[in-house]
Amino acid sequence: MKLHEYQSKALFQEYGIPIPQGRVAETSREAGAIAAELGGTVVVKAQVHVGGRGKAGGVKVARDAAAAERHAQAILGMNIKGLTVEKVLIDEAADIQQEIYLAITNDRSAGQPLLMTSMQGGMDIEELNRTRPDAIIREHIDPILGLQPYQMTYIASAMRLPRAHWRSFLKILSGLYACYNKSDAELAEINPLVITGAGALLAVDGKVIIDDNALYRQPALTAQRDSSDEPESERLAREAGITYIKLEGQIGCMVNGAGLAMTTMDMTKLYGEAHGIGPANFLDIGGGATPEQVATALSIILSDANVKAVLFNIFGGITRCDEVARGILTAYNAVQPEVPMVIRLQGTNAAEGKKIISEAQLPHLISAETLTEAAQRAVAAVQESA
Amino acid sequence: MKLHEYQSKALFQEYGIPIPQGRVAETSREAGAIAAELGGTVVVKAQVHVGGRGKAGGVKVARDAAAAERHAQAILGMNIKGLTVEKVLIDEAADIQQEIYLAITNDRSAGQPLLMTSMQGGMDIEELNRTRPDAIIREHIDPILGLQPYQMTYIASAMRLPRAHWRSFLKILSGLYACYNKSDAELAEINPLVITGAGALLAVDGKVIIDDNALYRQPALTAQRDSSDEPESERLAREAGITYIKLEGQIGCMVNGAGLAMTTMDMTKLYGEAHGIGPANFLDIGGGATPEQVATALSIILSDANVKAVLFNIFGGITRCDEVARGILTAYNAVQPEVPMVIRLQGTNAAEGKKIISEAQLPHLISAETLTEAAQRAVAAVQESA
Amino acid sequence: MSILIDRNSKVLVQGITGRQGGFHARLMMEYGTNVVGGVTPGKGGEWFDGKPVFDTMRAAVKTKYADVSLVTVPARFAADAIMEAADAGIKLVICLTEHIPVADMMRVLAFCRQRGTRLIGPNCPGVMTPGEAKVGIIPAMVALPGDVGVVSKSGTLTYEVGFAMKNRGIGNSTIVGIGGDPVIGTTFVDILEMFENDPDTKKVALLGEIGGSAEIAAADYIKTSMTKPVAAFIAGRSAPPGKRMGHAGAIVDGGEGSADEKIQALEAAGARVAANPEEIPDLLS
Amino acid sequence: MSILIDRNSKVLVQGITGRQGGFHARLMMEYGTNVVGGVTPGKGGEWFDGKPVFDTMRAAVKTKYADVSLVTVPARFAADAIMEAADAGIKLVICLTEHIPVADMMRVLAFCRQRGTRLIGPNCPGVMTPGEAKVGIIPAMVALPGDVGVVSKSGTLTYEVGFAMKNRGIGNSTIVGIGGDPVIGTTFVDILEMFENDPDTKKVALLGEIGGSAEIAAADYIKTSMTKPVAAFIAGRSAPPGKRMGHAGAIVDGGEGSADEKIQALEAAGARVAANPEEIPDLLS
Repeated sequence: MKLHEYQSKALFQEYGIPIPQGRVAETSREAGAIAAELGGTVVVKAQVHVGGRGKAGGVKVARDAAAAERHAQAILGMNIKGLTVEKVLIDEAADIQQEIYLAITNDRSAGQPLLMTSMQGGMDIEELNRTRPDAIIREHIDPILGLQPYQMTYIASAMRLPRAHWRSFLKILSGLYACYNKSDAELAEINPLVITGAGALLAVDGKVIIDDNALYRQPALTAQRDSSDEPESERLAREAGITYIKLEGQIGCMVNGAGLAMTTMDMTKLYGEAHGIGPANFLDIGGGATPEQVATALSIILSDANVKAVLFNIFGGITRCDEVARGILTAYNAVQPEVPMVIRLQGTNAAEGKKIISEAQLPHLISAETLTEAAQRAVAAVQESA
Repeated sequence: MKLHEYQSKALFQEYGIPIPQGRVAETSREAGAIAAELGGTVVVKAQVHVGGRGKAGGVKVARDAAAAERHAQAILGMNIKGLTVEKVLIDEAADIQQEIYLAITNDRSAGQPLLMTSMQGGMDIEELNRTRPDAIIREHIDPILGLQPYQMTYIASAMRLPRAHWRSFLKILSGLYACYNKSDAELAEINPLVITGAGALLAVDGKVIIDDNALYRQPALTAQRDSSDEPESERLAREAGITYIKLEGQIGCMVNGAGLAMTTMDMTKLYGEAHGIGPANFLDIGGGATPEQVATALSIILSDANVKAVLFNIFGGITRCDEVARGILTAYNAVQPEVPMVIRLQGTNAAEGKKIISEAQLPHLISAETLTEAAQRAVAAVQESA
Repeated sequence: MSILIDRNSKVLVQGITGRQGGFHARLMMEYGTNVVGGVTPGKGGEWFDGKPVFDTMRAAVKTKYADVSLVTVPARFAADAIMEAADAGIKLVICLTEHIPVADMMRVLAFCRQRGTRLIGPNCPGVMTPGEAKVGIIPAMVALPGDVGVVSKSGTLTYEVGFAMKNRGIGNSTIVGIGGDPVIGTTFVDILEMFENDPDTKKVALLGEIGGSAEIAAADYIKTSMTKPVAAFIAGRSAPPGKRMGHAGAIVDGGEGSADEKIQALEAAGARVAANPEEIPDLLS
Repeated sequence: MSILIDRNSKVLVQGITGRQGGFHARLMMEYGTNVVGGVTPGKGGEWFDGKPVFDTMRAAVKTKYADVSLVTVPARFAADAIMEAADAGIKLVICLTEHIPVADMMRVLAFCRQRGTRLIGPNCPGVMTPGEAKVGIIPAMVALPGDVGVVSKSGTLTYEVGFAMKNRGIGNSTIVGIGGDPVIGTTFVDILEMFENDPDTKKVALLGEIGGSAEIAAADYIKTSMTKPVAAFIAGRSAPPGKRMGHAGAIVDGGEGSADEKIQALEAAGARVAANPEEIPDLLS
């Protein structure tokens, strides 16, 4: 779960990391009032879960409250990479002498937290990694022991941070690790961490992503979820315990298992790409899906107007194909789809499942033996519908 | 630093461990009022830093407030193993079905925390260890990882705790470990942990000892120090940064280094025991003692009326004997002792030190070359003074 | 022969009295796996299909010698269960549980390394040596005994490929599901190395997916150290970047971990990469 | 020869710019110890008596290869300093610092064990191989080169005994102060084993005190595994129970750890126990 910039920075502050004075606004008038209250130059920043908002015009400097209100009006409602800006953060502008990159993330290969920092802040880590890999200091953290003081000294020394800033920086390192650790974060990033003209350190921008699997023990963070930029269909699926991700193609996919779901998408693209046909979604109904869940999943798939055919690919392992077949019939009756549905059942009780489907003699049902055949038939069905 | 029972139990409560209702009183009237407030049968318990108070009559059951007041009157001011009772704890009496022993302590040999528990509670661990060693479950705790849930299950299972109590017991285990760990305790002991007739678990008696070296980071616990049973001289020494322990003999000892200080005591006993002569104190003036500290140490030694001679044993390593000699002269002039002082200086700058002492030509000063000689001369000086 | 498990492996099931744990324990026993008992805290002394249930792994291992443990407990208890197994001296722990927080897994992995315990998973279908034993949920019907080793991040995709091989008369030495989580106990490289050293494995199928760089490390290993032929499939060519495709680890992030990048690396290392997993049997012939 | 250190040991001093650290670093260099540099966070790039000062142990070890580290920093920073040394690859860390909380030491010790680093101390006078090198605060004047190994919990008592030997013309192979804290990195048994295996050590003096059971373990080792004669002294026969005699570890608790108990065990093991430490030279002749 991604936190917005303003949420991330508020979290940092709880861990003793200094941040600029500022507040979030949902209207331009509110933005103006906050700017007036802060006084002086402020920055108006779009709060959206996407990178590159600066280039998209979502970040503006304002010299006074009137300018702040004007900028907020322009930014609120702006569409950035498909997301609508619903909130802006009004922060006092920092007097920036130096920008530092600082982040802690999970290193998958090492199975350990990894701290990365650089005196070349401001650009994102991928760009930094491409252009100045030697300027990044990387330090693994023992997941049991945590970040030790001697490691912090090493980091400050290795990155050649001027000594005058060590004390403040070490406090920020220790605060950021505590924040990452206690929040079950996948990523806790300050970029830039600014050295101001007055010699203070300030987290000017921040990004925190919380491990979805740990949300059960992070009630305060879970309560901060902002679903406003989550598509309605994905939210419904999430609430029903189904993983669904909307894509741009025409073939709705319903599959058991994440790897097979991706593969099924890939097959529709493999056979459909030449004809401009591809997957409309990722959907994993999981291992023990009930007929109700199958019905919900089918409604969600069909709520996408692009969908011209649905492909069921079920490889029964623990999942029994006869049960899935009954689920499909229930869903069919509940949803009454008007697009063709290709059904491929394989594995445990596949024969019984196929029998149930064929005996139901429903319109628009096409059966297939293999994944290849199923994908090809779904592509053909879309072509016929055109 | 030892906490009193009432302080230990209040600390347990902070970590979610259930304790009996109760409060501490310094007068019998107060005790009666607390008993009246609690209602029903109460226990009146002397709060002193010493074991065996029950056998000494320091724990009494009272059926009503009047009885509680009577018992408190008898117990307050009582002398238990040399300590005066200044406070009593008035606790509601528990309906005891079963007594459990439970403690976490530092295992010196293993260098790890050790949890010990037994269904044979009530007696102390030394007695338990002697009479029912097989009835004690011992579990080491990884000092970095802490007590893990699977270890708690193991403990409950291995000690054959009835299943009905597992949930409460596991909460207490985890609370006691957190208490031990976060308080820098050397010992956190609940004895007995009681299973009541109603099936609840209750920490009826408790004992916590905090690591003196960690007090700097335990301000809340340090503030609970009760010096009332600490001899005045030991308190003065502690505040001056000197380790002093009063003993029963006649030879005041001033030594640099704890091991040598003990050894010097041992030597006065070795040569004096046959004549009823031994050490009056342990005193380590440490490595870099100033003349002022030497003077303070000498005053403290001489504040003990039993002292008939003082033995200085200084083995100069980092400590330079000439500096110590000057410190002794300063102290001598400040304190004007009237008992003989045997001075043995050895090691770094010993010759200069001896010269300084001999040139001062002070009365009552006896010099010695070896530790043996010094001890023998101190014993002889005491004999002469008799 | 085979890797990791065989008919002699003695298996304990942690969570055997649970719905999932019990169901799969029965299927494993039906398959011939030597399940020697189970563990459920608070249920020690009970019996499950003739096998003793213990309160703790320590008690179970003390009473019934065991090699392997299968963890089937819910996510909140799984990290503790794995550590309990490692602490009790089990050298191979297979964890099916999904949705374990990554922070827990990192701690667990460090602990397992200290104790010299190999962890497979979490969030994996387990291990099967066809005709000998299975520890996990891989269905019996997807594989025959044979000489192709399979290692995979995914469950049902593995069944799909196993089944495609079976239909062509190709069998498997051992099938290992390593799981699709970001932090896992055993990687592609670990298993490739075991297959390379296993005399009964002649060829290997590797089923990867987007996210992370484990397949790149596998390509490096194939290039530098493998003599046996490898056929591969990478799922997720059609997945958009920045989105988590069901598996917690399946996300292309900052341009890293894409299917194309992995396919290129594997092909450059000499592996034959299928565009369609049902072609894997052809690539193995 | 000797144990632990000799003229070739390359030593880093952690806290070299501090008052204590600098004072003893100079004395060590005067004695002939090969001090290659020091570490003080925030003072990297400075010099101390011609030796480079680094911000971190990692930088120091990278620039100047070193075997041994001496920790002289205050108690609040000492645990971190020891871990830093171990993490930087130092295999022998000697810690003089007193008053380190036991909880910190237990963590540090577990860490050192993971890294394969031997810790001596804390709260110890260090190690001296007379005529070759000293790492710590043992005064040069208390010992001659020779064949008696000394291991002790105490500082000044060690000097007393070393000096008594020197006055009788008896020299030492190595003198090791293991420290008087409850939890220490290296025990009597560890050092006795090294002396037993050191061809240049012919006899051993052991100086113990009340508290704990390390001397009982030493007696067991002497009984079962030592061929070389051992003379011993145990301080604290006159100490009252339940009182901490200066050293954090020197306390007779619940009847355990008394001097008499230790003396009996050592005598039963065949060690010769002196009633007066100045008699140790006699017991060694």
